[in-house]
Formats: sequence, C-alpha cells, structure tokens
Amino acid sequence: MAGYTELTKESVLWMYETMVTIRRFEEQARREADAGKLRGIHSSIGQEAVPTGICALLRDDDYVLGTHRSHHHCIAKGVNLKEMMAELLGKATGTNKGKGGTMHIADIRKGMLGANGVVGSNIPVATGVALSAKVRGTDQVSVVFFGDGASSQGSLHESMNLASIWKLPVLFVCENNRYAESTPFEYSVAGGSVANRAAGYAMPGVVVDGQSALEMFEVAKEAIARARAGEGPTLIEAQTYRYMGHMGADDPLGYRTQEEEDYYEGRDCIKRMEEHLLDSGLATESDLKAIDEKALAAIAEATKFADESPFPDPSELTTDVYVSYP
Amino acid sequence: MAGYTELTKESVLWMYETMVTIRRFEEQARREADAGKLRGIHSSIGQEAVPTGICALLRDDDYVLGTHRSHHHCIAKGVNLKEMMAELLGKATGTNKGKGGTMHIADIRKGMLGANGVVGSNIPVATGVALSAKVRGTDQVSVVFFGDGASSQGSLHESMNLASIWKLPVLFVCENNRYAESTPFEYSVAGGSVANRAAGYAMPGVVVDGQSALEMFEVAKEAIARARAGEGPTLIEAQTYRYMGHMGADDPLGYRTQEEEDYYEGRDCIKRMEEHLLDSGLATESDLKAIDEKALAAIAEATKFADESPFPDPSELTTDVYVSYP
Amino acid sequence: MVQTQGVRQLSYIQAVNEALRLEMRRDSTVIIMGEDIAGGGERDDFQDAWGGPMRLTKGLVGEFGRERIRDTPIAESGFMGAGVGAAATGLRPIVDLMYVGFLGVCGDQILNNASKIHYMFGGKVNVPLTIMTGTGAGTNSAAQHSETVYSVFTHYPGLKVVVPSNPYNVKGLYAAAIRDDDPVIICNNRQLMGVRFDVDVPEGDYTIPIGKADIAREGTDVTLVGMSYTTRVCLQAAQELEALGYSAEVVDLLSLSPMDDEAILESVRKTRKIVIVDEDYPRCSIASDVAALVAEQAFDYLDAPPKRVNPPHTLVPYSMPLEALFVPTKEQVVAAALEVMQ
Amino acid sequence: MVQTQGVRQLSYIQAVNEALRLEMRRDSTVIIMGEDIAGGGERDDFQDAWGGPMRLTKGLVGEFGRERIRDTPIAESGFMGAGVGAAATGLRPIVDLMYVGFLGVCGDQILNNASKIHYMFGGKVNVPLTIMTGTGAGTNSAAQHSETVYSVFTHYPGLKVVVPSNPYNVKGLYAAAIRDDDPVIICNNRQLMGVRFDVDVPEGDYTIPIGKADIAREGTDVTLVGMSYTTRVCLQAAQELEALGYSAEVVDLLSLSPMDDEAILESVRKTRKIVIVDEDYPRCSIASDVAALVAEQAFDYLDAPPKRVNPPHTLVPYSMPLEALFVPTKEQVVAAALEVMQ
Ligand SMILES: Cc1ncc(C[n+]2csc(CCOP(=O)(O)OP(=O)(O)O)c2C)c(N)n1
Ligand SMILES: Cc1ncc(C[n+]2csc(CCOP(=O)(O)OP(=O)(O)O)c2C)c(N)n1
Ligand SMILES: [Mg+2]
Ligand SMILES: [Mg+2]
Repeated sequence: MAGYTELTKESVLWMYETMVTIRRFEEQARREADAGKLRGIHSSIGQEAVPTGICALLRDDDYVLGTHRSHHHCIAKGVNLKEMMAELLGKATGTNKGKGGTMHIADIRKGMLGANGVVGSNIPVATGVALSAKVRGTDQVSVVFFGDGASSQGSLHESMNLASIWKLPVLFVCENNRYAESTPFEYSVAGGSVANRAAGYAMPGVVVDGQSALEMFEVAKEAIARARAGEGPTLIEAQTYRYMGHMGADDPLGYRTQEEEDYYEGRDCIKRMEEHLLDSGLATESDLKAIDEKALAAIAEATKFADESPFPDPSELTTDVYVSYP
Repeated sequence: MAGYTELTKESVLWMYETMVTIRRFEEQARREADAGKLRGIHSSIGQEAVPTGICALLRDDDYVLGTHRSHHHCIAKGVNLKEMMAELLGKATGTNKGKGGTMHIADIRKGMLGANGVVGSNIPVATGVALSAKVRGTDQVSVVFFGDGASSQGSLHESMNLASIWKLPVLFVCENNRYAESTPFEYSVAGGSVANRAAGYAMPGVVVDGQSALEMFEVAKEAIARARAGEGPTLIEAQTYRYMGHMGADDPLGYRTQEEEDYYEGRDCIKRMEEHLLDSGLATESDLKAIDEKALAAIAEATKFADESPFPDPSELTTDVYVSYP
Repeated sequence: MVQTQGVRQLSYIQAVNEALRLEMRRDSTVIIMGEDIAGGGERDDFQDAWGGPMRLTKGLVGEFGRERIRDTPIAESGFMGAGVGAAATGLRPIVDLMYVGFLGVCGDQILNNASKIHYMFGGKVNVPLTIMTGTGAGTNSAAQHSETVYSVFTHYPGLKVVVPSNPYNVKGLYAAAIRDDDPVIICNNRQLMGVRFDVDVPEGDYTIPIGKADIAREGTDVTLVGMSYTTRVCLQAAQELEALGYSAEVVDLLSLSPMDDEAILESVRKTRKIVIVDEDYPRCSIASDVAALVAEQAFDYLDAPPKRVNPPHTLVPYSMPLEALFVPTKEQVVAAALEVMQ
Repeated sequence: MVQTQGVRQLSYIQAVNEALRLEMRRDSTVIIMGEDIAGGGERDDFQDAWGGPMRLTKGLVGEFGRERIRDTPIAESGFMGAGVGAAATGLRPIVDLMYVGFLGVCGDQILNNASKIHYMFGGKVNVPLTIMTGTGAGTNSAAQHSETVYSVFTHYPGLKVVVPSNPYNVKGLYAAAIRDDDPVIICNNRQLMGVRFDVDVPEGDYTIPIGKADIAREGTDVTLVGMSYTTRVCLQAAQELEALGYSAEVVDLLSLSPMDDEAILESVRKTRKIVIVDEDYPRCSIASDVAALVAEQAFDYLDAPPKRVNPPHTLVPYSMPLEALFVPTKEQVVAAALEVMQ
C-alpha cells in the first residue's frame, strides 16, 4: 500500500525502488520467455514511471485495471512478485493459479483488478468499478491504463461519456508509447492527440511526460483529488516509450529509427530519477545500489519460488469456470 | 436524382415538394399503423429539412445510410413511394420485397443503402462506402444520418477516426432531435454538443439549424465539396425535433414540455419554407397548394398500390439468405 | 386481470417488475442500468417517463431513486462493461440489454469479460452480473430485432442462461439470477409479455433453482422439450395430442446453462420419443444439443430418431404472414410428435 | 522447406499469402484491411514492417500498395463495418480479424449487418466480404486469445464458414471465399501455421468449392469427422487405429456453413459409427450439430450412439500442461473410436 500524498523522500524513494523492481522483473521475465517457459511477454521496460507515479498515490482499496502490457501496473500496485512470476510460468501458486498468465494478472486484495488481453476492453470495466465506489458511497478511485492504439476503440469514448455524465471517480490513463505493434501513433490517431479528445466530453485532458515519475505524480494527484471529491473523471496522456519489441520476438527497428530510440532512452525514467535523487541529496550512490540489489534479490527469490512451484493439478482445467454449477 | 449545386427556384421548390411529400407520407404511414397493418413507425415528421437540404445536392450514385427513423432519408434520396409504402405493409412489391420493413428500407439504384435498426450500426458501414468510392477512384460521397442518442455509440468515434486518417468522402450527420426515446440529449451527451467532438478527430464540426432546409443546403454544400475534393469527412449536428412520439404509441409529453413542443413547431421547416417561397416570390399560395395536392395524390396512389399488392409467397421465407447456397 | 379464487394472476411483465422490486428491497447492492429503464434522464419533473422498453422497470425509480435505477446513454458496450466492473467490486448489477440482437454491440463485455474473469483470475473474483434481454420473433420487427440466440450464450462456458416461460417461473428465476454469484442471462420472450397465464404467483419472494427443468405436463407417449415461448407451444400441442389420444410429456427447460440433462433423459427413457422445439436458428442450436445428448446418452431407449423443430436456416422476415412461418407452431409440433410416434 | 519430387510444399502461411496475392492480381476490387497487415502505418521507410500477426499478408503491400493493403487503427467495429460498406458498393474486401475472440468487439457488424443485409434488402444488395481470423488453443495465450467459436458463425443464417485444414485446401478455399458473393469467414487454426504437410500446392490459382467436405482418408469401420486442426488429429488417430486393425474414414468438413450433410451421412451409412472431433466449446457446437444430424437422418444405420469429442465445458487455461488437456488429442479420438466400435 503506497497511499502517499506528497512528494517526500519516502515517496520518491518508493517510486525509485518500484521502477527498478519493475525493470528487473521484466528483464527476468524476458529470460524466462527466451528459455521457453512461457511463450512471450509484452515488456513494460521504458514505461515504468507511468503507473509508478500514479500508484504512489493510491491506497490498496483503490483499483487499477490494465492491458496486455501490465506487469508494471501490477508491481506498482503492490502485487506479490513471487506470485506474479509463478503466474507467468503457469504455476498453481500464481496470482491467478496459473490460469490467466501474463496478460491477465490480477490480485483483488491489492486492488489490481486485472490485466486484459482485449485491447480497449477494460476501459468500460474500470468505469463500472468507479460506479460501484460511487453507489457504495466510498471515496475509492479507479484507474485504467490503455495504449495509444487502444484509444481508437469505441469503448474509450463510450466510457468517457458515461464517466463524465455520471461524474465517476475514474482516471483514463493513456500510455502513449508511440506504437501499437508496428503502427505509429501519428498514423492511427486522427489529430495526433489523445488528450485533446477529452474536451468533447467535458472533462480535463492532460498531456504529461510519462518518462518522469515526478510529473506523473503531480498530474495524478490533481486527477485523484478531483475523483475523490466527486468531480468526475480525467483523461491523462502519458508520453512514454517501450524499449523492447511489441511482444519480444519482433525487431522494433523494423518500424522505428535508432535516433528515436536513442532520444527516449536518453530520457529514461530510472536514470532521471537517479539524477534527481543524487542531485537533491535524497540518496547516495550506495543507497541506489542497495535498492537495486534488493530488487534483484526479490526477483531472484520470486524466480526460485516460481520454478519450484508445481503446475496446477489437471482437475483445475474445469474448476473456477463458475462459482457454482450443479 | 436531385444533384443541385445552387439554391435556385428549381432546387428550392424541389426541397419544398420533398418535405411536403415526406410529411404526407408519414401521416399516411401512421394511419396504416393505427389500422394494424404494421406494428409501428418511427415518424420523421418535424425532421424533414435535414435530409432534404442535403439530398438536394446528391446524385443518384452518391450514397445515403440511415437509422430506424429513415423514411425521410429514403424519400429525399428519391426512393419510390409506392415501393416504400408496400414495404411498410410487408408486401412482395416493396423496396425490400417485404422482408425488411420500416427500419430497413433500401434501394441501391437510388443510392439509398438502407435504414438500419441497430443504433449506431450504419456509421462504420457508411465509412466503408466512402472508402469504396476512394479506392474505386470516383468522386461519390457517402452520407450517414444518426440520432443524438446514437452519438454515444463507440462506432461513431471509431468511424470518425478512420474517416479522418484516411480522408474519406463521408458526411456524419447527427439529427439531434433532443431525445433518444425519452432520454434528453442534455443528459446523455457529455458536454452538451455532438459537433464539438469533431475537433478531437481533426475534422470540421458544424452546428446547423435542422429546421431550415436552406441552411442545411449551405452547410452540406461545403461538406460535400470538401468530400469530393478528397479533403475528408465533416461532422454536422443538425438541431431538429420530432413532433410525434418515439415510435407512435408513446406520449411525448411524458418526458418533454408543451412549451418546448410549441417552440419547435413554431419553427416548422415546411412553414418556414412556405414563408420563404411566398416572401421571395418564388411561388404563390396556389403553387404551394398544387404541390401539396400532388404529394397527397402520390401518397394515395402509393397506398392503393401497397394495399393491392400481394404478400410475399411463403417460399420467400428462405430465399435471399444467400446469393448461393448449395 | 381477473383474479381466480386463490390464484394471484400477474402478467409476465408484472412478475418481472415484482421480482426486481423485492430483490432491490432485500439487497441494497442491487442496481439496474439500461436505456430508458426509468426515462426522462435526470429531470425530476419527468421521472419514470418510460419504464423500460417493455415497462419491466416501471415505477422502480420512485422507490429506489436514480442512484440505483440508472438510465444510460445508448452505449451497450460501455454500460455492459460498467456492469462487469461493478459486479466485480461489490454490487449486483442488472443490465437491461433491450433486444438480444444488440449482443453484437457489447459481445466483448459478455463473452470476453463477464464469462471469463472468474476463471482467468483463478476463481478469486466473482462477477454476479444479471443481464435481462428481449428475445423472439412474432412482432413485425424484422431480422435485427427478432432474434433468439440463447444458444450463443449457452455455448460460452462461464455464463448461465435462463429461459422463463410464465409469470410464476420468471419471478423465481429473476430472484435466483440476481442472487447468483455467476453472470446470468435472462431471456424474456416478447410474445410471452402480453399473454394470459393461469398460474399463481405468490406475493412474497421465492427462488427457482437455476439448472432445474420443470415437468410442465406429465405424459407417457412422447417427450416435448420446450423453452421460453416454445414451452407454451408445446403445452398447446400436448393438449391437441391428447384430443388425438396421445399422452405427451412437456419438459420446460427453464435453464439452458446449466441444463438439466437428467430431466430430459429421464423423460425420454420413459416415453422413448422426443421432439425438441426451439425458436432459435437451427444450426448449433439448443435443439441440436439436446438431440445430441439423447442420441449419445439414451440411444438404446429411443424408438425413433430425436426430432428437432426449429425455424429453417433463415432470418426473421418483416412481412407478417411470412414471419408467422418462422416461429415454430403448435401444428408443426403435433406433426413432429405424430411422426416420431409413427 | 524440402521439395519432394513433383510435390510443391508450402506452409499454411505461404499458401494463404499466395492465394491472397493471386486473387489481388486477378481482381482489382480485392482489398485487405486489418491491424499491422503491412505495418509501419504510412511511413515509406518502414513499409511492410509487420505483415500481419501470422505474417499471412507479408510482402503484399510491395506489390499492391497502401491503397489496397490498409493498416487500420485498433477499431474492429469500425473497420469491419467499413468492410461491409465497401463490399456492398463494389469492392471485395478481406478483413483480418486477428483472433476470433475479437468477434465480441465487432459482432454487430458481422452478425447484424454482414449476415442480414442481403436478406433484409430483399436480395438486392450483395455483401462479398471475406473475414479471415485466427482460431484455436495450444499457444499459451489464455482464454481470450485461444477460442475457436466457429459454431457461433455457423449458427447465423447469412454467413458462410470455412475451416481449412492444410496448405492445399486453404489456398483453394481462400480463392473461393474471395470470389463468393456472400460473406465468408475463414478460420485459420494457429496450430496449423507452423506444421509440415506432405501435400502438393499447385502454383496457379484454383478454387475448392465451399460446402463440400473432403474424404481425407477412406475407411470402413468408423467415421471420424474433423475440421480445421482436428482433421489432423483425426488423421493421426486413423493411423493409430489402423495399427490396431481398424479402418477409419476421415471426413474433413472444410465448410461448416453450408455443411456437406450428405458426405457425412454417406460415410455413416457405410461405417455405421461416428466420432465427431471439434475443438470448440461443447455446448451447441458443430459436434452437437453433426451428432443431431446423423441421429435424425441416419438413425437406422447407427450401430452405436454418435460420439462427440470436444473440450470440456471450460475455458482455455494459460498454464501449458493444463492447456494441453483442453484441445482434443489423438488418444481421445482413438479411445472414442474404440468405444463406438465396442
Ligand atoms: C480488440 C483487440 N484487437 C487487437 C488485439 C491485438 N493486439 C494486442 S496488443 C496490440 C497493440 C496495442 O497497442 P497499444 O494500445 O498502443 O498498446 P501497447 O502494446 O503499445 O502497450 C494489438 C493490436 C487485441 N489484443 N485486442
Ligand atoms: C444498439 C441499439 N440499442 C438500443 C436500441 C433501441 N432504440 C431504438 S431507437 C432508440 C433511440 C435512438 O435515439 P436517437 O439516436 O436520438 O434517434 P431518434 O430515435 O431520436 O431518431 C433506441 C434506444 C437499438 N435499436 N439499437
Ligand atoms: Mg502503444
Ligand atoms: Mg434523438
């Protein structure tokens, strides 16, 4: 449970550690995939700051909903690393008992209401989660992440309209990493801006540097305050970049330039946070090293746990289809 | 085939006659429904000017696509009245051989590519029609009508985006008659404007008085010119009003006020066109009367034709499901 | 409606309305969403202007307010998805999908999310969503507004599907569906709405178990399997068969998923002949499924091939006389029954 | 791939690619739309960066250009509807629906428009739309990305559905589908993509008639009915049965709608026993439909109940060992065949 309200040493260090953990997790997940233990992952390396800056502000009872590319959302929301890694390997000890896998990790205890493999599909669901909070009279918020590609789905527009007329406590967060598979954002999004669409639905639309956890934090803080106060939804377009291929196997240089990659990697969210921590005296080099080692140790432990866990019992094939079925 | 390019005596009189014909047709259709010859119609009375002002500019080889409420679209596009009335009565001589009925009237020879009973469903189809024109290298345009209620469907947004990035020759025409069944437009459309949504898709969005055929003509002229020139789509929000209940049986005063009804009926498109014709000297009272009589005669003839036509042969139940099926 | 001594007669519509009212009183987490289910948007002067397409929800907003009775924009994918999300986080939403043909517009939320979340999340999240939808032909509404397609929902693991046939069972099945922890789709046949039934509808709340068929009429010579509207057709056919000297048993399925296989098999083991009457398109239909079931599991009991009565492989035509040929009729059922009885 | 003397071996992917190329050359009204079917948006420097999710469309943009090979935004409802509109007005569009589970997102356009326009418009408008979609489990992709659901398309009158099983027939069925004047859905099983087949694929263009089954192997003791991937499983089972001394006939359906009823019945009249092997969910499946067909129309020929082999009524799990239990296997088919043969 993060639940920070201000940028303090504690919250900033939490963000740094979270981003490092995500990156280390994804590096290991890629190794697992390369070893054939799972078919592949949609790596979130490069995009760590987006959910981190937002989730720093969220409580366990706030909700996050994700996409096919959601390991970073899960980790930022506090999902257990061991159970996540076990899920990737399809093990019985996984968050989803091995039934969901990389595109569907969920942990309701932590308010992670699931990744979702259908592009755009979780946006209405998140809107309903916000509705639930409103009807139950809580001040919980619901945050849904989706890609630039997903912004073309009608579900976003239906949901923005619904959330706006009902003043629902939801944040629509577009992780604009410039590509949907190989399709550039400039080609697929008319007008070249997702945030601009908000105006048509009478809600704020904000563009933010998604490679800066600090900026994400500030923007999210305002949106969350609005949501908790019953003032309705916000659309946030976080400009970010995925460093790897879409799902691993593809070579991104088939559809984007080295210059572009260099530009974004030069603005890497972890590097910039390191500079901030060191410059501001919030941490020393050895503090940072310790954090990285802690992350590596946690990932190693998670990997061991996953490896040693059993596969689901064959009977699990047909359980959990229903809560009850005579 | 209308295909006018300017507001001339001829085109204006064509519009007047078209609107009168629509109204007389709808009055008769309502009588047929009341007599139990069909279950009901979604009457277009009050909205005649919207398709009339646009279709005045269209050629037979341009396309129109409609909604559940589309008799006015069909008549404005030149569909045969006899075949339309026969279709309402489910007769073999109907536009659709009696198989489609009031919500599905189509006549491809006249470029009427069909009403559609699923709200929002024809918007992508119309976009594809425009794509076809583009790929085939013609300068045809595609016009799709939809209601204020339909504007909440994701299909509109997907289609606006597609049409914008591909610069397709399509007009998205929202007939904002202020209600979707009993739901007021101010409640269901966040921000209170459909036209405003266009900006997010980098296309023009225009609000126009839908109770004025002349204004519809001017706005459509520009949009059609844009479309034919390969400059892409336009979103037009025509402010209009349906005088009858949603489908006939309901009493609209259950959800709207007498004052509001009076206001819109005071701006009736036919009355205003009559004033324009008389004031400008383009027609005399007796000219107008002659036009009305012509319309009434045409409707009477259509009704007789429909009444005397046979129902489809029972074998028709299973024909036309496929072009070929072994 | 006339109240026979000791019999509380309600229309199908009234029974649904009563079930909704009782469940909403019982459980404050029950909410309803749909187009014009109250009507008038949020205008206070026009509250309850509509009450749903079939007036199933008429009057509820007065008792439960706009927070729980929610008019939606026309955005089925949006509000069906909202139902899924609300169901996963503490509410028991009922979503009105006006006509089942609009499944096409919101299929993703039903088929990819509602049905799969519980499984994909390892059983750790429930989706107690109820979907109510209008089905069936016979109303001069043409191909898009007259579908049945309950077989499609039945096809998908993770969904439950119920098909009430009269005011008594619809009331009990609504209560059961709303209290159920799985997503349940209730198919309300439009031709049942206005019909008079001689069944008693108790005033208080009660449930009818999902997954249990009802022997709507006992018989020994042939089994007629009905569901929703076709149960009515089967009962009429059974009466006619009686006049001809045959005793027909009518199995009213009530639930399609789970389906009460055993009730069907038991009846067939007794009568040794079966006619399945289904208003849905014939290919991959419930009728096919039941025919396959009895062929596979009661093969040695069958005196004649299992017989399916469906519409032909065609769409629902608009023209009324043509449409009348689409929906299975009493005459077709009688003829089919006579055929399997030789 | 190794070219055996006189045999032109292609992968399933290459065969599809070749069919698309030949049809696009033949007919300038053929266009293709879908996500990343070329890739790179409109950037000239990155043309053909992707070539479709299975690389089925790789290289086509080079020959036919961006006007006919159209990358789309992720908006299945939008571009499927665009396919319908283009098909109704002079083009023959092919729309790539990456995985069949995304049917949920664009069901309205397929089920309410593509399938119904010809009928609703009294036969006066044709919709020569071809939809190609990836089906099937076995790729560690979990419940939403592993469905088969061809039975849903088969259920709807107005749609045609084909299920190729190898590089030879997929090439011919693509050509037939593209030239067909009705909407046709082609299901490409993902497990067939990478497999080696010993079939000859002629270089020129040819069609395989939609609605005709193929007797993939002749036999006398039992009929095994397969479709798409399960045909392969049936052929393997038949080989194993042969080793056990039984002669199995394999009927490869190739089309589900229209279905070649007569080919199935003829085989069953000969073998008197049938096993239907189907990767789709069991309820209201093709297997049920075929079982009902033979029960109804070949009842007196059957020596044993028709036997269905489907996955259980469950969703596709992610975990690989669990997923392996989902898809019908050779072992299951052999066991089922032995069961019907006593
Ligand atoms: C409805 C649907 N269409 C297509 C896909 C296939 N697909 C998976 S990820 C993806 C690209 C998504 O792009 P974006 O939304 O930008 O997210 P990113 O991958 O960049 O994180 C596509 C097309 C899908 N999963 N769901
Ligand atoms: C997808 C879908 N949802 C709901 C309906 C039921 N319905 C028919 S007309 C209508 C209202 C449409 O309102 P609007 O778009 O404003 O058009 P209008 O009736 O005012 O012309 C509704 C909800 C439908 N036909 N299709
Ligand atoms: Mg992206
Ligand atoms: Mg309206």
